[in-house]
Parts: sequence; structure tokens; C-alpha cells
Amino acid sequence: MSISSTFHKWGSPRWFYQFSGRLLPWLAGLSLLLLLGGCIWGLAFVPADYKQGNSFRIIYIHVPASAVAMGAYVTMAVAGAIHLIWRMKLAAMVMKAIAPIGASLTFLALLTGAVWGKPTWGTWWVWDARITSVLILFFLYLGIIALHQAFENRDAAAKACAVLAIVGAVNIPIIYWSVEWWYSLHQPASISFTGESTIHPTMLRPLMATLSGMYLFFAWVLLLFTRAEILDRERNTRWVQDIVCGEAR
Amino acid sequence: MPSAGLLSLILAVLQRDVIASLRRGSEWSNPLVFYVMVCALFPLGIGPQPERLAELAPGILWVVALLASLLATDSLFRGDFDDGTLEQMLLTHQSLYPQVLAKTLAHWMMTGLPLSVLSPILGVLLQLPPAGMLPLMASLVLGTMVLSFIGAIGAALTVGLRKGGLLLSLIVLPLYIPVLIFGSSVVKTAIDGGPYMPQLAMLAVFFLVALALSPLAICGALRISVDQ
Amino acid sequence: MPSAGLLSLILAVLQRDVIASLRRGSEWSNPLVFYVMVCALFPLGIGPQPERLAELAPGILWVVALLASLLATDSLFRGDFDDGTLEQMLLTHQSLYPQVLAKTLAHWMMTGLPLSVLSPILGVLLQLPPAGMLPLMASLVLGTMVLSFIGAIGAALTVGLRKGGLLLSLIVLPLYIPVLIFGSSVVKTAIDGGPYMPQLAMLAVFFLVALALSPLAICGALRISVDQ
Amino acid sequence: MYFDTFSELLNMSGHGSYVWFSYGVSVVVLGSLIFVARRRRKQTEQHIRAIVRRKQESSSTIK
Amino acid sequence: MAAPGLQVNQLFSERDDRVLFSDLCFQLNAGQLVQIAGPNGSGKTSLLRILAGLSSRYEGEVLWQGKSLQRHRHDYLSQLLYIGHGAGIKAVLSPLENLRWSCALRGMSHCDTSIMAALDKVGLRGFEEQACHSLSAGQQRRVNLARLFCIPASLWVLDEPFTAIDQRGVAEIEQWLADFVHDGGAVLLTTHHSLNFSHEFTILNLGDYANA
Amino acid sequence: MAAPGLQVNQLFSERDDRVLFSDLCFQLNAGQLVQIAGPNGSGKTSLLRILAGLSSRYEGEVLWQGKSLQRHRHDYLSQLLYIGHGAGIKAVLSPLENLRWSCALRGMSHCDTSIMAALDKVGLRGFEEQACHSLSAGQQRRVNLARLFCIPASLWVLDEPFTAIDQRGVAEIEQWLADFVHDGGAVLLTTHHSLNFSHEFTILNLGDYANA
Ligand code: HEM
Ligand SMILES: Nc1ncnc2c1ncn2[C@@H]1O[C@H](COP(=O)(O)OP(=O)(O)OP(=O)(O)O)[C@@H](O)[C@H]1O
Ligand SMILES: Nc1ncnc2c1ncn2[C@@H]1O[C@H](COP(=O)(O)OP(=O)(O)OP(=O)(O)O)[C@@H](O)[C@H]1O
Ligand SMILES: [Mg+2]
Ligand SMILES: [Mg+2]
Repeated sequence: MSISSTFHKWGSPRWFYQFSGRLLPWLAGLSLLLLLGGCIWGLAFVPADYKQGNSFRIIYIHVPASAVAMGAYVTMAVAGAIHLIWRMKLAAMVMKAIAPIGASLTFLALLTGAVWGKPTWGTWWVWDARITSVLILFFLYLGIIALHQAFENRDAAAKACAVLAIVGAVNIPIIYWSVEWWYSLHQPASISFTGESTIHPTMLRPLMATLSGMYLFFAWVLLLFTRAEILDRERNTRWVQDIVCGEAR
Repeated sequence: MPSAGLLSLILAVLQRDVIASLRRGSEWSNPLVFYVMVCALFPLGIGPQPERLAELAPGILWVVALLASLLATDSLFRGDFDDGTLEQMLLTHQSLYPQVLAKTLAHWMMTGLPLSVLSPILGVLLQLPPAGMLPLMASLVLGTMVLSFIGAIGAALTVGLRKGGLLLSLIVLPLYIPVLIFGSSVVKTAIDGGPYMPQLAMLAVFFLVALALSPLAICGALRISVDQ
Repeated sequence: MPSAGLLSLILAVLQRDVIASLRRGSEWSNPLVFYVMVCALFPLGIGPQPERLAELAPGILWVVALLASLLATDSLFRGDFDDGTLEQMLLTHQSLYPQVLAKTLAHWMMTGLPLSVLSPILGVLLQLPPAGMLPLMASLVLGTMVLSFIGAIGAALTVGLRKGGLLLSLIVLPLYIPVLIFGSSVVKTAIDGGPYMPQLAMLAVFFLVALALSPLAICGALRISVDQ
Repeated sequence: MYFDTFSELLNMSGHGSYVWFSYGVSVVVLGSLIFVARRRRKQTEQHIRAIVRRKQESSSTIK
Repeated sequence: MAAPGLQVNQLFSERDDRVLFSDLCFQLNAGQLVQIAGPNGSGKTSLLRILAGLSSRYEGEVLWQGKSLQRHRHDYLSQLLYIGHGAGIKAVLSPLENLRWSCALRGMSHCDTSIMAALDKVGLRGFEEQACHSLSAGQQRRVNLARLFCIPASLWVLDEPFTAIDQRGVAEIEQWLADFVHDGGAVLLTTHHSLNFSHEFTILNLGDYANA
Repeated sequence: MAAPGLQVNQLFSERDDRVLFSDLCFQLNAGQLVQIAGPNGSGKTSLLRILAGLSSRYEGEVLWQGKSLQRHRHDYLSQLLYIGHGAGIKAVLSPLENLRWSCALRGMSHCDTSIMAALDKVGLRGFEEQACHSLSAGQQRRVNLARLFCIPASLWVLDEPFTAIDQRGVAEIEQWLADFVHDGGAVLLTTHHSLNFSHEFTILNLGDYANA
């Protein structure tokens, strides 16, 4: 009973729109503060890594982007499941909003990783297990975006994407684990992630800042996209028209 | 006797799809020809040195089989969607699950199975060592079955769309990757003389999981596609 | 001033097709995505060892570019056929030749050109040595143009048929082979430090021949396809 | 600050181009996310204003 | 059969912001026939698809024997026979094979005799084994209509059943409909043709429900 | 213009061994309108495609101003405007872009003013820049019909021009046809609708020529 009523409330686009409106400035301020602060800290104040020199400073953008990109996919699949099971429209809007954000962050993870690889490994790209799985994650995101665009009808698009996101989520552990297995099977060149040991506590603190900043940033942009989507879907309702044309009346 | 009913339903659907596919011809022959042609392209692209080809053969054979299966997948539900028989499938009081299962199996019998049976010949073309032949066939038999089930999800999601074709690839290719990895490693391990049974067993597990779960996704996707 | 008229006709057709393709999005993005994905499949199939990948990269990149271009070819005339604008093209007193030329060029600009531009990134993924990058792009630019012209003949022949798809592959793939051989050998020679200009010149010759002759075949094929 | 001079900060003992390129791209990507979200909202608002205007016009003609 | 067969309450549906119908209410009981009329694009096919459970693009209530359609899908579908305006048959298969499959979908097996009787009734004796693509458009339609006689149902939902059927065929089908209704069946159909029906029947003009 | 415009002698065509028409003879001169009538599948579209030079599945003779159509294709096509029953427009392009392309195909460039005038005439003012797929079926058909006014021709061949057009639109088109014929144009059209035409015109019933 209470669960369903909470769902009902959370599922109401109108309530969500107003609630998220209050949250927005906090998210925006905090995320920018943490991101900017962490980056400046990491770029200019942390000592260089004894093995990698200064190139390790990419970590402050690389690791947050990678982590949030993965988290975003899970969020999307959960939203998809909620949409399919409880027919909650808001979940569909959240799902639609996550796809481009997640894809951008995955792209960022790939790009910063590649740029980091050049000075560290001497090559832009290796077929490391983790790297390969991120590439596949990127493809999964692209698939969802393309599927959504291909449908003309929004409801069908949302449902189809939800199915795909769930199937993908079931597959992600399998993919990740099989790629890991594949990589260790071949035992390729010596290049691979060196493990946590290299990270000093002094280096870790700015990382914590940018990591949490990136999560907040994700939440912020997600709200921005979702709110725009809410307005678009509910454009024929009175409350949306009142909000948009509020000044005129 | 619901189980007897289910079985006869499955058989009826299987029979219909296989007969239809055999009558049309192009449906089962095209993936085969594609398989043969693209495998024949590779020596032209990467050079004819036998040792190198032998090394690469498992990977190439598997990737191309995967592509052939992928390209054939688009037609899985499209014919039924276009002529309105898909609606009839949705409008029975019997469960959709066995029908979808039977359709996917029929599709596999017309694509994956012939591919697997033909693969030793292409193995010879690509200088695959004899030790790899049987494992190649076995891994393809199991693997293409899994590919068919995964592909069917994508086909069901895109059957109502005019774009079809490459969109399906986009959706389905990332999901194919575990199958590719285990399938090709079966053959490679066999060539190196290692124990390839664990990987084959893994493919069998994938198959069982796909058999049990993918029809659920397919049924859902079909309902969505018809309801547009 | 017939030449000015021809030029403006070519430009108008080019502009229309490019705009339409950009608006639809999937038309130019799908082959690209297919290219990227299938290139990424190969390491998964044949193993991640950088040296081996580097050796194979030219062949793989070329074969996959060829497949991507092939799969995109099907849509070259299909849209126009379906919406009846192909008939309008046939029913002008102006020659069909420049129109077909422009359509094929537009198609190349939306498939072959992006593929070529993107290829260095995939080269990086497949560990292609830096010496091969520029030749790869150059050979793909010229080669995909030839592929588009050859593919257009096949597309024109099959546009009236419901089967399309794989039938087109059967017709067109054998004709693609010379392009593949010269294209991939450009890259391989460049990596080995050899003179790759002769092969590139050969591709250029193919291109000129295709430019001059294939529109004739395409025009004929289109007339046949419309007249069914 | 870890670096002594500003130019050292830029150069980062040779790795500067990699680091600064990464951060530059990040700013562009994250910034464009915000930009796209904003633009989508603006477009939606315009669309809704058009709907409202149309509605008002049609209701006034009925009267 | 005391509860009304099919009951539609306050049905609303739109496409691309265009309202197809709103506030649509009607009821279809055993022994009745309702014809949905309306100009092209007025939403007839859309309505039938909603009632067949193929489309969920609606708001409002659809009840079958007093119970919600979505919850009692299985009961409903076992009573329903829907013939859409698609071909409904596989062109490469023969009429016999097509109908065998249709029967198997309903859980009926070994029903060749009833299929042959149905094919006979729709005038396709002698064509049982010929591939459907070599039949004329009207004959193909008849294969689809033969399902009316080999699949038991108490509600027929027919979208333009007279398409491609010649005049004598139309009269025959009208007679079949009358017999079915007489035996306690319920029929819902769309057609642009003006129905020549021996019993009383209701015409529901969808044009009246648009933009209401 | 002394030689007859379009002259058809002993035309014969078949499909899958079924004769669509045989021994078909007629003549269409400047200032005349001929309507091709006949039931579905009687070969109306096939005939128009033959006369437009799109189909060569016929035996017999088709002459344009006394000269064989195949030999004098260029002359003929420069005088012909054919509107088939396909959409005839690219859905992702705007009406303006579609018509610009149509004009370019005829070797006309910089004809935006005449295109705007044509769009105005078919009632699409204000929709010039909107993508055609977001227009209604009737509006899309009107885009196609706008070609009548921006492309000069002396022979119009129209396959079901009234499809999807509302009643007022039909009357307008009939008026355009009358004006065109009055100005010395020739029109050949098919329609299932009974033409309300101010001038005299000929109806050619294809049903009469079948299996002859
Ligand atoms: C899920 C995705 C990823 C996560 C969570 C992740 C996380 C990390 C972490 C924690 C480090 C620091 C490791 C250390 O210094 O010991 C690191 C380093 C690195 N990552 Fe990633 N990463 C991901 C994806 C990628 C990708 C896709 C690439 C390349 C395209 C990449 C390239 C690198 C490089 C070059 C380094 C530094 C070299 C090294 O420490 O060995 N990473 N990554
Ligand atoms: N898949 C679709 N996508 C978008 N709009 C659609 C779709 N299918 C139908 N419509 C729209 O819905 C409206 C109703 O269509 P529907 O097919 O129900 O009409 P109908 O009454 O059956 O017409 P007809 O007499 O031509 O069969 C039409 O305006 C049509 O444009
Ligand atoms: N592509 C084709 N392949 C085989 N038969 C065809 C084809 N196109 C038309 N036919 C056959 O040719 C005959 C005439 O078709 P046509 O389209 O000319 O008829 P129509 O008079 O225009 O009919 P309608 O009134 O429906 O437009 C029909 O019997 C049809 O089945
Ligand atoms: Mg209808
Ligand atoms: Mg016709």
C-alpha cells in the first residue's frame, strides 16, 4: 500500500517536476564546485606519480567518467524495468534521458583512457578486458539511442528500449566476465591496469571529489533532460501550459 | 493434456516455418552463400600465406558465421508481420512462448545449422588444421543457436520499423560478443590440443539460459512491435 | 548551354540526396556503426595480440569497409523506388546519366566518405602502424567510390524485387574483389615501406572507368526495374 | 602548487598536451550535455507557447 | 451469457495529437451485429485493433462478459476470431497448410476434415494444395475467411471482410454472418459497402465521435 | 499541332497470362480529356505506365504526334507530365525542396517564385518549409499535384489524382483540368470517381477490352 502510494507520487510527472525544480540549483552548484575544485586540485597541487609522471592527472576525469558511465547503464535498466512492470511513465522519461548522457560519459572514458594510454603504454589502444568491456558498453548505449530514434511512436519506443536495456543489463555481467576470461586466455602483451597500489592517499582525495562531483553532475543533467521531456510529453496539460506561459497570464 | 498440446503446437509452427523457408529457397541459401563468399574474401584481403590463415581461421570463420546469422535474422518475424500472420499468433489463447520458441528453432534450422554443416569445407579453404574441424562444427551448432535466440530479440524489437536492417546489427552485435569469444576459443584450444570441453559446456549453458529467458523478451518485444 | 544545365542538375540531385540522408540520420550513421562494431569484433575473434592485429589490420579494415558499403548499397534506389520519385527521374527529357551519377556520388558521400574519414580511428583500434594511416584513408576514399558505383548497378537491378538484401550481395560481391585486392595491398605495401603509388593509381583507374561506364549500366538496370 | 611556474603547469614535463587535451574534451562534452538539455527545453517551451497561442486564437474565434 | 458480451465505455484514442474518437460507448451482445462506419482515416481499423487487444493506445474501458479485457485476456481470446485487413496467410504455403497452422495455434490438431469442409464452403475446392501466391486476390481473401468455419468462436471481429470479394461472394458472406448471429454469435465489422443484412443491426459512425 | 497528339493502335497487354486489354485503340488530341475507367485490376495503371513509357509490356503501337514513342522519347517526355499513384515526394524533404528537385530534373533552375505560386494554388501556403511526412495524406497529394503548375507540359497523364483529396479539392482540380484543356492541353486520367467536367470528355472503359 505505502509502496504503491509512494510510487504513485513519484510517478506523477507534475510532482516530480516541481520537486526536482527545488533540487536543481543545489545539484548544479555542488557538482560544479566538486568537479572544478577536484580538477584544479588534481591538476596543479597533487605531486606527480613516481611511475607515470604527470600524465596520471588524467585520472581525475577518467575514473569518474568510467564509473558513472557504468552506473548510468544500470540506472537506465532499472528505470526500464520499472516502466515495464508498473507502467510508470516517468521511468520511461528517465530512461530516455539517460541514454545520451551515458553514451557521452562512456565516450569520455574511452577518449581520456586512450589519451592516457599513449604516454603510459606507448599506444592509444590495447585490447584489455576492462577497456574492451567499456567499448561494448558504448555500443550498447548507441543501440538504445538508435532504437529510440527509429520509433515514431513514443510509447512503443520507450517499451522497446526498456526491453533492450533489460536484456543488455542481463548481458553486461556475462559480457564483462567473458571478455575478462578471453583476455586472460590470450595473455597478451604486458600492458594492463597496474592495480590500486599506485594510488597514494594524497592523490585519492581529489579523485573522491571529482568522482562524487561527476555523480552529482550526472544527476543534474539527468534532471534537466527529464524535465524537458516531461514538458514535452505533458504539453497538452493545463499545468505545463501554465508553467511555460505563466508570465503571460 | 496441456503438454501434448504444447508439443503439437511447437511441431506445427516448426513445420510451417521450415516448409515456407524451403519453398522460398533464398531464405536458407542466402546466408550460406554470404558465408562462403565473405570467407573467400579474407584470403584476398589478408594474403594467402597458409600458416597465417591457419592461425586466423577460427576467428574469421566464427566472425563471418556470426555476420551471416545476423543478416539472416532480420527476416525472422518480418514476413509474418507483413502478411498479418504475426497478429494471429498474438491472438490465440495459447501462450506465445512455445510459438516463439518454435519459430526461432525453425529459423536456426534454416540458417545456423546449414552454416555449421558447411563450415568444415570453409575450414579447408582457410587451412584450418583437421583437429579443429569437429570442434568448429560443434561450437557453431551450439553457438549459432544462441545467436538465433539473441538475434530474435532484436528482430522482434525492430520488426515494426521501416529502417530494420542495420539498426538490428547495432542492437544485437554487442550482445553476440560472449558467444563469439567462447565459440572461437573452442576451436583455438582444440587446434592447440588443449581441452575445449569447458568452453563448449559454457556455450551449452548460454544456450540453456537463452532458451529459457529470451522467448520472454521476444514475446514482449513482439507485442510492442505490433502495437504501434 | 547544356553543360551549365547538366551541372545544375547534378548539383540539385546531389543536394537533395544529401539533405534527405542527413535528415534521416540512420542512413549515414548505420554503416558507420556497423563498420566500427565489426572491426571491434575481430580482435575478440582472433585474439588481442597487438603484433598479430597490426599484421591483419589492412585486410580486416578493408574487408569490413567493403561489407559496410555493401550493406548500405541496398537503400540507394529503394527509397526513390518506393515513393515513386524514381519514375519521375525516368520521365524527364534530360538524360538519366547525370542524375544517376549524382545519386551515386551522394550515396558515397554519406557512406564511403565517412567510413574513410573514420578509418584511422579503427586503424588505431587494430594497431595499424602509423605509416599505414594515410594510405588507408586514400585507398578507402578511392576504393569505396568504386564500390559505390559497382554496388549501384546491383542496387538498380534489385530495387524492384522484394527480396533485395542478400541477393544484392551475391550479384555484387564478385565484382568487388579487384577493388579489395588493390585497396588492401596499398595499405600493406605502405606499412612495409614499399611504393604504394602504383596500386593507388590502379584504384584511380578503376574509379575513372567506373565513373564513365557504370552509370550506363545503372540507367539500363533502373529502366528494367521500373518496368515490371 | 606542485608546479613552480605556470609554463611548467602547461607543459607538465612533456605530458601537458595529453592532460590538457583530456580536460579540454571533458569540458566540451560535459558542457555540451548541459547545452543540449537547455536547448531541448527551450524548443519545448516554444512549442508549448505555440500550442497555447493556437488554442487562444481558436477559442476567441469561436466566441 | 447474461453479462453483456463486449462492452466499451468512454473509449478515447488519438494519433499524433489528432483525436480519432472520444467518449465512445457501445455494447455488443450475443446475437447482435455492429457495423463500424466512417470515412477513411476515421479510426475504424484502430478501434478494431484495440478491441482485439492488439493495440493499447487508448484510454477508457473495454469489458468482456463484465470483466476487464486485459486481465482476462485468455478467456477473451479463446472466444475471439479476428480477421484483419492484412493478407493473413503465408503466400508460399497452400490453403490447407495455412489453415492447419491456424488450427494448431488454437490448440486443435488433426482437423483436416473440418478444414476441407471450410475450404469447400468458401469455394476453394480444388485449390487446397496450390500455393496461395498463385491464387487471385479474392481467392486469397477467401482462404483467410475460411478460418470463420474451422475455428470455433463466439465473437467475430472483421476488418473489411468484403475486400476483393466479388458480388456473389459478398452476398454469401452476408448470409454466413446472418447465420452466425442467428446461432447466438456476435459480430463486429467494418466495411465501406452498405450491408444487406436480413436481421436488424447497428451502425456506429466513427465520424460522429471524432474531436468530440 | 495538326498531327494527333497521342494515338494508340491495337494495344495489347497481359499479366501472368491474363489479358488486360487487347485491340485497344484511341486517340487523344490537344484540347481533349480522356478518362480511363474499369474495375480494380482491369489494367488502368498498367495502361498509363505504358503510355508514359515506363512499361514495355505491350504489343501494338503508341504514337506521339504521328511518331513512334520509343524513337522520339526525348520530344515526348519534354511534353509529358505524369503523376503516378505513388507518393511522388520524398517524405523527409519540404514541399519546396521536393518541387525544386522536380524542376531541376526538367532543367529549370531558379524557379522558386513559380514553385511558391504553385504551392499557393494547391492551398499549401505556409507549409512550404515543413517536412512532407508531417503533412496529412491529402496535403502530400497536393504537393505532388503542385507539379502541374510549375512544370510546363502539353500532356498530363494522371493516375487517380483525386486520391485522398477532399471534396472541395476535387472540384478545384476538375476546374484546373478544364482550364488546361481549354488552353489546348491534353489530359489522360484514371479515377473511380465520376468526373464532373464542364467540357465534353471521353470515357474509355477498360472492362470492355479485357479478354477480347
Ligand atoms: C569501466 C571502465 C574503467 C574504469 C573503472 C577505469 C578505471 C581506472 C583506474 C581506477 C585507473 C587507475 C589505475 C591505477 O593507476 O592503478 C585507470 C587507469 C587507466 N585507464 Fe582506465 N578505467 C576504465 C576504462 C578505461 C578505458 C576504456 C581505457 C582506454 C581507452 C582506459 C585506460 C586507462 C589508462 C591508460 C590508465 C593508466 C595506465 C595504468 O594505470 O595502467 N581505462 N583506469
Ligand atoms: N502506424 C501509424 N502511425 C501513425 N498514424 C497512423 C498509423 N496507423 C494509422 N494512423 C492514423 O490513424 C488514423 C486512423 O487510421 P485507421 O487505419 O484506423 O483508419 P480507418 O478508419 O481504418 O481508415 P480506412 O477506411 O482507410 O481503413 C489515420 O489518420 C492514420 O493516419
Ligand atoms: N507487378 C505486378 N506483378 C504481377 N502482376 C501485376 C503487377 N502489377 C499489376 N499486376 C496485375 O495486373 C493487373 C492490372 O493491374 P493495374 O494496377 O493496372 O490495375 P488497375 O486497373 O490500375 O486497378 P486499380 O483500380 O486497383 O488501380 C492486376 O490483375 C494485377 O494483379
Ligand atoms: Mg481500415
Ligand atoms: Mg491503379
